[in-house]
Amino acid sequence: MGVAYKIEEDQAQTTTYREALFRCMRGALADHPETFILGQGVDDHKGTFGSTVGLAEEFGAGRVMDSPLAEESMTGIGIGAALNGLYPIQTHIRADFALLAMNQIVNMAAKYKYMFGGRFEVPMLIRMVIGRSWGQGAQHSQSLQSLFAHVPGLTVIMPATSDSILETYPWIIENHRGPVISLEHRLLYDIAFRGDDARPENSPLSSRLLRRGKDVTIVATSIMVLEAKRAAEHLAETAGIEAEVIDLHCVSHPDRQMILDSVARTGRLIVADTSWQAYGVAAEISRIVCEHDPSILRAPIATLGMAPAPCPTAKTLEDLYYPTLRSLADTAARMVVGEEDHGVTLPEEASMADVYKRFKGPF
Amino acid sequence: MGVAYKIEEDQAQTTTYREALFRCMRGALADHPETFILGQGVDDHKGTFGSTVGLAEEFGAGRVMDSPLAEESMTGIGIGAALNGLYPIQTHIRADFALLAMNQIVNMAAKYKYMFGGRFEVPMLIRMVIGRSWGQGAQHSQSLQSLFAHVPGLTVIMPATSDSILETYPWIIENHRGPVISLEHRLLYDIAFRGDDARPENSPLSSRLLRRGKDVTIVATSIMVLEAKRAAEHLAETAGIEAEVIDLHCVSHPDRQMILDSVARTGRLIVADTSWQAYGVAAEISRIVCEHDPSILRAPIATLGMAPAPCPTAKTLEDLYYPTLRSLADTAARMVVGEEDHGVTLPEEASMADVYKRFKGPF
Amino acid sequence: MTFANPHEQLFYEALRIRRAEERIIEIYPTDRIQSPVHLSIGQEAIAVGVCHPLRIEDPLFGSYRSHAFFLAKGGSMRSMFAELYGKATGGSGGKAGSMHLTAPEVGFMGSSAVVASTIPNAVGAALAAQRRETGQVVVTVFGDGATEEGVYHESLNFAALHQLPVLFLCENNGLAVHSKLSDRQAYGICEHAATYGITTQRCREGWDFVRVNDLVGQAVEAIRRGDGPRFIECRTYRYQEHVGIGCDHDVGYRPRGPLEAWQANDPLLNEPALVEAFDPAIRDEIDDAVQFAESSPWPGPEQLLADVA
Amino acid sequence: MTFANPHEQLFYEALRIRRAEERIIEIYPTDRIQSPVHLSIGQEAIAVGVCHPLRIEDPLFGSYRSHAFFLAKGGSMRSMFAELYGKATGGSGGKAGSMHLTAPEVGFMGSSAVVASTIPNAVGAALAAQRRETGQVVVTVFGDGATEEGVYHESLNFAALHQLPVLFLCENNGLAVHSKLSDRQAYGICEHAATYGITTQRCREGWDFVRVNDLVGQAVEAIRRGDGPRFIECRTYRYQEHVGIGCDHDVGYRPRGPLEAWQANDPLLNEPALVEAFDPAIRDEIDDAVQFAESSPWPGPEQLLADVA
Ligand SMILES: Cc1ncc(C[n+]2csc(CCOP(=O)(O)OP(=O)(O)O)c2C)c(N)n1
Ligand SMILES: Cc1ncc(C[n+]2csc(CCOP(=O)(O)OP(=O)(O)O)c2C)c(N)n1
Ligand SMILES: [Mg+2]
Ligand SMILES: [Mg+2]
Repeated sequence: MGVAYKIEEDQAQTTTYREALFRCMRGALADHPETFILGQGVDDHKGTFGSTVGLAEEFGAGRVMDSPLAEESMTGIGIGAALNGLYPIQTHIRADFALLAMNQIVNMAAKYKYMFGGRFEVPMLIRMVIGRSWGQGAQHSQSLQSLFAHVPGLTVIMPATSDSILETYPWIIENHRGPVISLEHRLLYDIAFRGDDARPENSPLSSRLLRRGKDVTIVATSIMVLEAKRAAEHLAETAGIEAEVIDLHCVSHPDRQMILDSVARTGRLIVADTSWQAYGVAAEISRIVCEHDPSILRAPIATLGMAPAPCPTAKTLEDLYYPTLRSLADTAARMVVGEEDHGVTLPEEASMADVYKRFKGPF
Repeated sequence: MGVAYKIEEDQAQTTTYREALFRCMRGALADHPETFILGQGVDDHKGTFGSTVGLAEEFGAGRVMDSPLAEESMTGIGIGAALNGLYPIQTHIRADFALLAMNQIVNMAAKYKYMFGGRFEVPMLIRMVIGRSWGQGAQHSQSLQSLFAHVPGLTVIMPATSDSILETYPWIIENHRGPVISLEHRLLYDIAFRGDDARPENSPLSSRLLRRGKDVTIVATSIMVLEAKRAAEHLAETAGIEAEVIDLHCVSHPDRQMILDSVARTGRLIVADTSWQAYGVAAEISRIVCEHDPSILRAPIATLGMAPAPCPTAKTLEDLYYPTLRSLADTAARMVVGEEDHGVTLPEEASMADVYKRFKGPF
Repeated sequence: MTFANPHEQLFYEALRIRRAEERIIEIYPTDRIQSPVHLSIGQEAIAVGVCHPLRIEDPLFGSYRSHAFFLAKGGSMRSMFAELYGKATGGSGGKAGSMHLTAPEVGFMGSSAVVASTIPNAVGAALAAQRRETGQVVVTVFGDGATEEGVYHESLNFAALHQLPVLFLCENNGLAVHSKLSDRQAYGICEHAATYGITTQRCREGWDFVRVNDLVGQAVEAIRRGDGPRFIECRTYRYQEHVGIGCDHDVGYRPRGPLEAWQANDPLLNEPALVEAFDPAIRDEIDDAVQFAESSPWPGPEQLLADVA
Repeated sequence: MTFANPHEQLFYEALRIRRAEERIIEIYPTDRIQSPVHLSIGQEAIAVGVCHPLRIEDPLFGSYRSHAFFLAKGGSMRSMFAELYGKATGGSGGKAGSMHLTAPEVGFMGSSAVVASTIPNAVGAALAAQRRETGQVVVTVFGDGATEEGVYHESLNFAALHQLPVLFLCENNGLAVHSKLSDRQAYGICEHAATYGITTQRCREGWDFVRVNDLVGQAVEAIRRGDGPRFIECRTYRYQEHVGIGCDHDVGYRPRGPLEAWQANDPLLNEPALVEAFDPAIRDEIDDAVQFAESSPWPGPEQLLADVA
């Protein structure tokens, strides 16, 4: 069987993240009879933000199953179904709710293969949506990749573009025999991508070098990849600063060599992540560099992530809570110029801020 | 009210970790009528490995409550009780079981104060025991500090000695108005401590500089603090290598300045932790150094933790799975001498290995 | 405001809630309320019927759908609108929004956006009430969907085991988002709860605030006497969409018939004289609250990291 | 081995389990089994009564207390002892120990040291069986304590909702570690399970493998016919301490009376002729298995990072 869906050859054509998800969900059901989707509301008219809409009608309620409100058992049921020949695709409309399933994810899914000496496999895909903006608040906004990536046995990805999804999901479903957790960003759903990013050479479960640059390396995750690309373009145009941009993508299994090579070239590192920084992605990237050779860093690294607090709902606070295109560009300029007062014109927030502003729910 | 229990003035006297825990539990009940202990088997004849034994008889079933097997609700009940005037002390005989309570810990306890603009406080202590050795296996051996320390709103400690407990627990119960998670190490319970470590100057919720040394800094957690001290003494005696040892203790709020000052002096850093390394303590310490000034590192850092796998039960594999006194001393010697072939005599495993060997359960 | 009888008083309270939510609907398109809202329009009678028999110091825990209970328990209209606007004068200083209303000064303890997650908190508060002999009755309000979560089972068991002073109040609107109850539950809510040894009662006339008030009043009295936990399931009907301000009887997941049947019983739609009598005062209160919210300051940057640990 | 009747066959199976665990008790002080063991001595009749009516391909999920079910389902004695010894020839290559026995070749799927955590896995396997029309009946075995966990409620609901081919088998020994059932549960296990619309049966004579076998046989047949899930609660009695090899009727949490009453009914203690007839063959099998375990190699270092993801 070939990969179910390929990126459109026509580069001019664009695909939204939502469309990419939908095509992968549909492709999984069409091409792999053992797959089924299990999640709250996957069969309703909104269809998990459009990513499963109409699929219950097309493939039947047995393939696209609404679930009770019961995250722990749904995950456990997914595991059991995987052990007996099915391939479950599970959905959490907010990653926050997956905290109710931590026992099944960490104690069971992550360990079933190893604990029994390789006698079982638990192939499954767990989709979790990261909420942001417009008053999501403390319990609808968490970006929990670090909790999962800490645990051996789990593969954790954060698709940043439609391409990432189209390359990775069908590949996982066809080739990967363990549990994969994918953190999708709610604010990416409406964004259309041109699909001209470099494709990973081997397994899509690794990192992606998206832009070459000699001055600073930006390692980013999820929606921060977009900000990093925009910041890099802005800095190149306005100040001749060339940032190298790496989409970490597989946060549990980053491409260490790609990161180290890049930092060795640029000497400067910024990590831009969607979560808190303590014990987070910036920490892990720092470890990779420090264990290898900290002398490749010509300056302290800079890190961007959520403020160290639960997420507040007031717009004024939410705006301070998240890193932005502007703070990222500012950080990079400061680092490369070497002064607080770097003189580089900062971008207006326009583009992405517009995206965030347009987001008004529903969840 | 003063601190309920002080460290014995008589330095010759020793106190086991278990005794320290017991004294703190008893002290909490005796001195603070609002406290109560809630956990599985806290009132039985084994009394949570001896730390609560006899307390139900002394203080009554209402103060020392056995709980059903229901981790999520027990945590939620603790939170609710805290909101209405009690101080709950909760126990998990294995940290692994706390994964069932992640929603209440992360979505509720950690956020209740901030989410409601400071109008509530959730003072509570959640004790979790880390299992190790003698076939505990994949689900009775996890050391989950990083999962909790990633989340703002939680204070996470890992007492490494009897002193740590005696200094910290009464202080927390008396002074700290938020949720604290304490990871106790099962293999420390039987170890007697002399109680001559330096005491933290202000709040006990910080790190401890346990040993001065000019050659290498070892930042350690929990039982690895003991290994670090033993390794340091061995290296000093046999090779004149002087290691500085920092007990990280409060992994959610480490003393950054203490770590940075130490590494600035020694130029070399080893992090020895009880868990997996990805997104773990070594990662977080690396971030602290990298964000401040990576040039204080004269060599790549070395990190010790569990192998990146679930924990196997076979003794031969378990021995490889965990870092040891020997691997720690070896790492330090290699780093300071600067060669693989460092010529330093390594310690026999005798002392701690004996402790581990003597451990035969029960859980 | 004085009332001729309990019916009028409860009517007033319910109307006050409906008008407040209708005002939210009006304001929403301006994007000044940047917060997902779960409206209780159609369900107000339960909130007022439940809260009326309670004392101020009786703690009540709610969910993301809590405007009604917040107001019925005595939360201030100004506090609520300011919180919806994300202003510093909101009940949670603008950090909470619609899904996390609170008013501890009147015993409205907290509301969580994670389904079922405040149920054990209420049980814990009841444990504290019992231990500290405060005389409080604690109330936990949750939807039919919440009963599917494991923590619900654990919470019923613990409350029954220790005979805690807690009232479990299930607002059964037959839906969880767009999913029908029969597609989610194999058990009968009351039959199931009764197996924990908890006295359960079902109220099919969830529009009838007086009936809810009477049922709850008796239950609360029993609980306060020390009879242990009680369980009440109220059937009700949500008029608007699950989240947001729209109607959604046209999108295919539910028919209009039951809506019309429910509305035919809804006192707020069928007693125009009372509506006319009460509307002016209510409008004034809401105008004032909106004005207050509009003119209140945003929380300052110093709030970002305040009150974390 | 041929048997005169089902009683003899089941007796043999049960005795085989008891002798195996008694051998564990003998070996334990030598520290060659470095693994926490939860013995089923006293409870064997359930395992053999449950497994006998099952087909090899019927998946069964157990807990940390699974020696009995592992053997009854057809797991190999050698595989078990080698696993207890942590040897490469163990069922899980020495990575699992006593708490995580498995034998997928005979449908013994997995066993978890986290209470109740395999219950939803069994329900999921039943979902797969239904969807794939494999004709399998899935069995989940759990203790009385496991029914207190939230996931149990969720699992019963889902299985009943979708009428899945799964047998819920509760081994009720009245204890969770040292805690009495009445200190933990406000509900009756069968009454509670019945509210999910699941046909439940209680077996008070958990020592009687023939009775268990008959009950389970009927239930399995019904399930295989497509009648949906079934629930059986078997009363039973644990002779040894919760974990470890000792007896603990002297430490104060439980009286000796019920032990003696149970033992008076225990066929393995009351039919010396059968014991005498069967012991030699059983001893040979166990000797062989222990010898196998002793002489098997340890897993090599390459196993440390094998089979992680
Ligand atoms: C643990 C969890 N799972 C899923 C959701 C998403 N969600 C929000 S409301 C809701 C439906 C709840 O239904 P019910 O309890 O009946 O309350 P209602 O909205 O009908 O008042 C769901 C599934 C959530 N917030 N929390
Ligand atoms: C989730 C979880 N909580 C607590 C424990 C500790 N524990 C191990 S066995 C046990 C008792 C289980 O009782 P029951 O389900 O009746 O089974 P039994 O041991 O009696 O066979 C407990 C509390 C655990 N292993 N997992
Ligand atoms: Mg509902
Ligand atoms: Mg039991």
